[in-house]
Amino acid sequence: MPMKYTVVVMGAPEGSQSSRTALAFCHALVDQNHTLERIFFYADGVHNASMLVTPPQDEQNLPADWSNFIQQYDVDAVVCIAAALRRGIMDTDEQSRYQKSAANLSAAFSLSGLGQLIAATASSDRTITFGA
Amino acid sequence: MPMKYTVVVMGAPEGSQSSRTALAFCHALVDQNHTLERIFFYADGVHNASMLVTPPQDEQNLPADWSNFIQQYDVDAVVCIAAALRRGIMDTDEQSRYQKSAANLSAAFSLSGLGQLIAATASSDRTITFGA
Amino acid sequence: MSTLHTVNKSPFQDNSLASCLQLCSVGDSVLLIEDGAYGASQSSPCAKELISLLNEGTRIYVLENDVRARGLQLLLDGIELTDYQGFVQLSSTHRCIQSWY
Amino acid sequence: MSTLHTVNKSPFQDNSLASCLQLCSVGDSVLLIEDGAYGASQSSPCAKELISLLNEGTRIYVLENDVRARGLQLLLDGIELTDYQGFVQLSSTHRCIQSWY
Amino acid sequence: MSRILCVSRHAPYQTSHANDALDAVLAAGAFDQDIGLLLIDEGVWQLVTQQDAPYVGKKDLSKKLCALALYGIENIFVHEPSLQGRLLTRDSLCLDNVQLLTNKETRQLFDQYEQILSF
Amino acid sequence: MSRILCVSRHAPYQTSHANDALDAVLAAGAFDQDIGLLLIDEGVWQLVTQQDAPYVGKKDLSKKLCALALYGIENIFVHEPSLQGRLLTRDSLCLDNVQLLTNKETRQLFDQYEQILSF
Repeated sequence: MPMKYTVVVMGAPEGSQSSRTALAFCHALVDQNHTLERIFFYADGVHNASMLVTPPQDEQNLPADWSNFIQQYDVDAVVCIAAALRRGIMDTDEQSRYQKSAANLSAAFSLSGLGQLIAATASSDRTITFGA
Repeated sequence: MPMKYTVVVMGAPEGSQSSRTALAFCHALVDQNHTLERIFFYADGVHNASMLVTPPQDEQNLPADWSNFIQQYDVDAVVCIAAALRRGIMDTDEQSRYQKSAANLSAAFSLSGLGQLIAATASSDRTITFGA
Repeated sequence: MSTLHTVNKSPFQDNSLASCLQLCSVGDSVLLIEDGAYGASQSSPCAKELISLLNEGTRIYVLENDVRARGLQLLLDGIELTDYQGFVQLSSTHRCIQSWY
Repeated sequence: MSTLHTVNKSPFQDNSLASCLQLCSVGDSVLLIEDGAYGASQSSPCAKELISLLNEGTRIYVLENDVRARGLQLLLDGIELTDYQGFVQLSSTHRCIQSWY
Repeated sequence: MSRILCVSRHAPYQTSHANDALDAVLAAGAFDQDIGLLLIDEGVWQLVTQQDAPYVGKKDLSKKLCALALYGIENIFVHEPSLQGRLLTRDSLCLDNVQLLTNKETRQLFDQYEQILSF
Repeated sequence: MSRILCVSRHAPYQTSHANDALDAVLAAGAFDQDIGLLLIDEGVWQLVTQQDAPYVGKKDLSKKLCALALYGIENIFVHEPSLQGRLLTRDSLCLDNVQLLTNKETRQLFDQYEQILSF
């Protein structure tokens, strides 16, 4: 029976394996026709939304793979705005607000508050946290 | 007796306490007239060099504090270039090289290779790692 | 209904698996992932507790990708290998998922 | 000459302190920092090993900032409080610094 | 059956996990969601009185914990064996409206919630 | 007295510590620095044969470990009690030119180096 899932990603693309596990899990979710209500990037997970991550060419580019997955399956991918700002991830709106010289949020992701995590969890059948 | 120190910072400003401990240690080092041969930012420590980190206004801004410390005491602050690129930290040179839309390395820091860690350690009296 | 417990830390280094096993109810399942896979080794510091739960009928799984990546050979008898598809199935057949990390 | 060992993980969760104490030589010192400060508590899982090393003359320190931040009250007898200035002095009076994390 | 249980297993200042968990609980409260908080393992250190986080350049987490009641969050559970292993007693905690749970009661708690957020 | 000892205490794939340590050792080798590598605690998992890291989307760390000899890095030490606790034997390691050390020998090793890089 297809179910609605909320997936919480807490690990950075580098320095923890958990973002990679989360992405593999999400691929298997859609393979089995489950629905992704939302992917919520929290804590160090916000680094998956950086457009500047540049691993060596012969290695997996996890932020690029997340972006492709999100766009291919039209998933709602929300990055916790408070966690992101603390870690140097921002979009052009926040760039203007804080008068910074650059923005680095990939287009596949949007910044929003923790309410988006709670709302997704409340309307999902399953919630799973990928901790780091 | 004043000594030459190499300090290795492995923790991000958010999500670990170790960058904070490292900075307090460096302040105490200069208080006691020791010399900082080099501070080397490695692993998640590279995030201390992000100019986009924006914590809430009533909280400590650790990357800003690092920048101030480095400039005030004219310390050589090197960010491991391979670790930085994997984590989405780059200067304008790397931005051009990889055709990215932004750069986010603070001016107080420079990107370089692991040789800078080895050379500093080899010519220091003490090396200390702040792990995360 | 029951809970799926995932553990991603090695019990040689971290207490997550020990805590998890202590709070695993009858009918719950445990899935070892990432460095948690070391917990499935015959040398596991939690071997006794794992064997005891297996004997009570608790299903203990380990993610095959993590076992193969790490070259782990000797796993405790009764621990089942699964893949990411199996991980999703486990998550759908248990009501809650508690991640120990 | 000797080694200064720093430990920044809680022994209630992580094996770093246990490993460190096992490899601490006579003349070495141990400094507990960050969550390592919990290891100085009277309830420390490594209390026995710490007391034994203290009795052999090993100096065990804990960073006072970390103790106060965490509200730790009951520390093991013989463990000495120090501050960041003391941390620097310890690093200069020992030849090597090994960080357990 | 209640909706969301937040499980918080980490000490307050080394990582952001403890603070992240409290922020999630507060957000649930603000959305009038039925949420419970379980403090277990290193998470029980969050309850210690007389924390003074400015000593490590941070804000006191125990204050945020005490603010939960103001936001109508009343289901705060503490794993009693985790307290006992750390020689912490109910009297030494910064909150008194907590429910101490045995291992058995903690297992039952997991069965009373529909979703878990793990920290 | 030798100059730099790199202490590597973490398993290969969950974090970047193990890889970061090897890169530092290789850099020291490239600069003709006298460097030793000590694998201890979870770090001994790096030596397991038949690792197949592409299963988790990574490159095999054991190959990098085997490359150390090519770069003239010969002082590779392994804490034997860490091996024994994991039921690993010398025969089951992907490197054979390692020196197994007891606790006592490991303590002595720390005294033989001037600087430590800790991972």
